[in-house]
Amino acid sequence: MTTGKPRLDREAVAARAARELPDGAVVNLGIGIPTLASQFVPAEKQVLFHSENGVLRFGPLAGPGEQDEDLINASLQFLVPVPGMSFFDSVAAFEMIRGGHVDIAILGALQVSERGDLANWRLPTRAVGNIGGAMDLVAGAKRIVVAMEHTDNDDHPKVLSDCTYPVTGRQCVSLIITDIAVIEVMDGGTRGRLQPKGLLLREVAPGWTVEEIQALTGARLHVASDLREIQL
Amino acid sequence: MTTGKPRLDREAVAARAARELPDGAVVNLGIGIPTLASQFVPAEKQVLFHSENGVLRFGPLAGPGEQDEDLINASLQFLVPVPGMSFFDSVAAFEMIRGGHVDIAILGALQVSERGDLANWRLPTRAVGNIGGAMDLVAGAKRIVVAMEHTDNDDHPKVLSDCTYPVTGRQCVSLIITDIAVIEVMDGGTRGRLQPKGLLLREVAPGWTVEEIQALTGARLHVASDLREIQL
Amino acid sequence: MPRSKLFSSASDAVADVPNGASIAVSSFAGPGGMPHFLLLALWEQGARDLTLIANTGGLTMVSGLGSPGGKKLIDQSILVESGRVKKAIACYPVYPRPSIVTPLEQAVRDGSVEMELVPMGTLVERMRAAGAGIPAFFTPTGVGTEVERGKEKRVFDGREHLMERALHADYAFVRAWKADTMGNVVYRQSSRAFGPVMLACARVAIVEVDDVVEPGDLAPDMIVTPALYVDRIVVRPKDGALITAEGFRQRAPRM
Amino acid sequence: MPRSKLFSSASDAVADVPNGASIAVSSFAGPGGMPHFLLLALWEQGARDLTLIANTGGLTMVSGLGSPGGKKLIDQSILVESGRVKKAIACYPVYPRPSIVTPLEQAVRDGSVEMELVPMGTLVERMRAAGAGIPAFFTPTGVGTEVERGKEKRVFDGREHLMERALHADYAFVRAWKADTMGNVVYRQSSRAFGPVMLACARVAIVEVDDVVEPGDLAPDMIVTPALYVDRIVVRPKDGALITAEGFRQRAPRM
Repeated sequence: MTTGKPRLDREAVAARAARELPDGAVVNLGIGIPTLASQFVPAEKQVLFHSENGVLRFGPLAGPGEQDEDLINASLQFLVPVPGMSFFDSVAAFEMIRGGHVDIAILGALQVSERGDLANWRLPTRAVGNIGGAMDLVAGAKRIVVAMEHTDNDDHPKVLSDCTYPVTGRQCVSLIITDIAVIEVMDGGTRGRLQPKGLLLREVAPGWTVEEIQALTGARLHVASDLREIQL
Repeated sequence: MTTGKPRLDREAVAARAARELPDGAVVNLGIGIPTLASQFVPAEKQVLFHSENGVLRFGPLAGPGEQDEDLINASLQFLVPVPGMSFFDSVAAFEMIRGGHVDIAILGALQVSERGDLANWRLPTRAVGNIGGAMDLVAGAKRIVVAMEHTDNDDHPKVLSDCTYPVTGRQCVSLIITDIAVIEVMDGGTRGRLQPKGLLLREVAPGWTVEEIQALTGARLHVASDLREIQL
Repeated sequence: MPRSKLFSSASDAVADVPNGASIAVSSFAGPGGMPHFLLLALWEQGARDLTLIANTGGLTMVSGLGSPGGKKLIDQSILVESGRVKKAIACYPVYPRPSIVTPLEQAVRDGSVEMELVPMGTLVERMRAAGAGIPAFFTPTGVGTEVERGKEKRVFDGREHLMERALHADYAFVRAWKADTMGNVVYRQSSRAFGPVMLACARVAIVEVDDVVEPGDLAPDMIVTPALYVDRIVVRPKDGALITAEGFRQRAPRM
Repeated sequence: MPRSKLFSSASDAVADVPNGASIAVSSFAGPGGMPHFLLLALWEQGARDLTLIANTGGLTMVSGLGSPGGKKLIDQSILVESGRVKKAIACYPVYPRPSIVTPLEQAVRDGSVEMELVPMGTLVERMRAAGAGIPAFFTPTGVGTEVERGKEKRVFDGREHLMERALHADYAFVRAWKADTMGNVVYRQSSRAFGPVMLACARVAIVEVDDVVEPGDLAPDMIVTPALYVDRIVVRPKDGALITAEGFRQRAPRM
C-alpha cells in the first residue's frame, strides 16, 4: 500500500501548475487547487489572469476589510485593483475563451482519461452538477492543464483508461499535475484533430516510484526517458 | 402629361416622413431624403436616432467650425453632443437593428414593389453597388418607411408590380412616401409572415388627382375611402 | 425633454409579471449584481410557474458565498423555496460542496423544478443571440458531453460543433450601478457580468440601480447599456438594509 | 512589470505583412478611425495580393467625404490604386454618386480586383464570430436577395435565414484614441465602429493611436478593447500633417 506515503499538498500541486504558465500568457484558473496557482507566479513573469465574470489581469487577493462585492473573480475571490486591469461582460469573457484568446486553463478534475477526456462537473451520486464555464474552457482555451489529487477520497484512481463520470470535454487535456506525478497526454489537447497516444509519466513526487504511481493509476503509463522528480 | 405639375420638394417629403416617427421611437434614417427628416421632428417629441457606426440619440448637426471627425453618423453628417447620447461599436449597432430594437427605419429607394419589396442598393447600369446597412435594416427594423421621388430621372415609375433592379429585401416596406403620394403596402412589412395585399393610396400631393398618380405608378393602386391631401 | 423610465418602487416595476413568465436574473454568483429588491418585490407580488434564467441557482442565501461579512443575503432562491419556479435554466445551479443543499437542488431532487443545465458561454451567447436577432449559432462547447443530447451536430473546419438556439426572456431583473432617466446604464467593476446581455434579451428590461442621474451625467463613451435596451428603472433604497436570508424568512408575503 | 507592445514606427509594425495577407482596415467611412500611417507604411513596405476587409472601398481619397476642411485624406485606396489588392470584402465599396469613381470601382470594372459585397451587419457579425469562436450563425439579413447566392437557407421561427461563416483576418489595422502599453484600448466617440471587432478577429492586431499611456491610466470600467486582443501599438506622429491624397501621389514608394 502506498496510500500512507506523503504526497504533495494542495499548495505544492498549485505551485507546480504555476510553472506551466509562460510569460505573457492569458490564463484562466478553475475552482479548487487551480485558483491557488496565482500566488506562485514569480514576480518577473507577466501573467494575465482572466475570469468568466468579466475581469482581465488581476493580481493579489483582497484582505479582510478590503473586500468589495463588485470586485471578484469567478471563484468568488475578492480582488484588489491592479494597473492594466479591465472589466467587461460575460459575453465578452466567453468570446475570449471560445475564440482561442485564452492561452492556458488550469482546471480541477474528478477524472481524466488516457486520451485527455476530462470529467469535472458532476458526481454521478449527485442529481445536479455545475457545468459553469468548464465546457467552454476545454473547448476554447489553447491548452488545458489539470491540477488535482491523484486519487479520490476512497483512494480510487482519477486517471483512467476511460472516464466513468459524465465528461466535460473529449481529448482536451494536455498535462495532468497531481500530488504524486506529472503526466503528459501524448498528442493530447487537439480535440480530435490528432488521436492521443496515451499517457507519459514525466515527473514523480519525492519518494515515489513509477510502480507505486502506476498502482494508483487506472490507465497504462509510459515512462519518459528523462523521468525526474517534481521541481517546485 | 403630369410631369410638369409641381411636386413636393425633398424637404417636404422628409417632413411628411418625420410625421411617421412616434414619440419615444428608436429611428434609423437612410442616406438621401431620409436624413433630412431629423430636422422636422417637433421639439416635444423624443426620438432616439440610431446610426450604424455606433451612435444612439443625436440631435442637431454641427455647423462649420464645430465639425469633429470622431462625431459623425452613418451618413457622414457631423453631429454635436447631446445629453443621453451613447457610443458603441458597429457590432452592437447591428445587434440593435437585427434584434428588433430599432422601431422604424426611413430609407430611400430606387424601386418598391406592390408587395413591399425594396430595391435601393444597385443601379443595374453600375458594376458595383453599396449594400451598406440597408439589408440589415429591412430585415430587422420593426417598420420600414420609404421616402423617395415617385419617378426616376427619366420619369419612369419607381413604384412597380415587381422590382426590376436587384432587391434589398422582400415584403419589408409598410409605407411609401413620395413627392406626390403616400401609399400603404397593405399587410406589408411582415417579411413573408402575411402575404401583402397590394397598394393603398392614402394621401395625394396638393393639386394631384388619383388618375394622375396612377399614371405615374407601375402597379395598381387601391384608393383609401378616406383619401386626403398630404399634410406637412 | 426625454421621458423618464424611473419607477417609484420595485413593486410597481414588477407588478405586471404574469404567471408563467421567464425571468433573467443578473448576478454572477455573489451579492454583486444581484437585484435584491426586484426579487423581493416579485416574491411579494406572487407570480407563479416562473422560469428562472441565471448563472447560478442561488448560492448566497444558504451559504453566504462571496458575501462581505459572511451575511447570507437573499437571492433567486426565495422564489424557488416558495414554490414559484417551475423551471430553471442555469450553469452553476448547486453549491460546490454537496453538504450544502440549495433550495434549487432540493427542488430538482423532489422533481418540482425542471432543470436545464447550460454551459456558461453557451448560456450568455444564447441570450446574446436573442438580443441580436441571431436565431441559432454553432459552438464547439459541449461536443462529446451530455449537453449535445438532442442537438444538431455539424463539422466546421474539421471539428464538430453543436447548433444552439437563441434564448429570450420575458423579463430581465438586472442590478447595475447607475442609470440616467432615459435608461443608459453603467455597471460597477466585475458586476457587469450577465447584466447587459440580460437587458438586451428581455421583452421587459428592468434595472435596479444604486443611483439614478440625469441624461448627460454619464459620459457617452462609458455607457455600457444604451438606453434603448432599458424599459424600467428602480433605485435601491439608500438607507434600506440589505435583505438577509434570516430577515426574509421572518417576512410574510403580502399576497 | 508588463512588457510594452509599443512599436517604434508604423513601418516596424507592418514589416512582416506577407504577400497574400488579409487586412481589416477600421475606418467606418470618413477620416475618423482611419489608420492613415499604417496604410502608408504598408504601401511603402510593398506587400502584394492583399485581401482588404473594410466597410467601404475607400471613399475619402477621391472625394474628401467627411473630411474636415474638405481635405482629401488617404485611405485604403492607396493600396488598390497601386495594384496591391487582389480582393476586397466590403459593404459600401463605391461612391454614392456614380460620377465619382473610386480606385476600387475602377479595379472591379477592370476585373483586376475580386469584390465580395457583404451587408454591413453580416460583415461585422462574421468578424465577431471569428473572434468569438463561432464558426457559423444564421441571420435574416439578405434573404431573397443576391446575397443569398450559394448560402444555406433555413427556417427558424417561421422565417427564412441564411447561414453565414466566420471571417478571420490575418492583420487588423485599427485606429483608436488611446492605448496603454499593455494593449488596453479606448476609442473616441463615433469612431469606435469597426475597430474593436477587427482587433478581435485578426491573427495580428495592430492599433494606431493618438496617445499611448501607462497601464492604470485608463479606467478599467472604460476600456473597450482589453489588452489580450492587441499585439502591436504605434503612435500617430503628433506634429506630422495628415497625409492628403495629393501629398501621397507626390511620394515614391521606398520598395
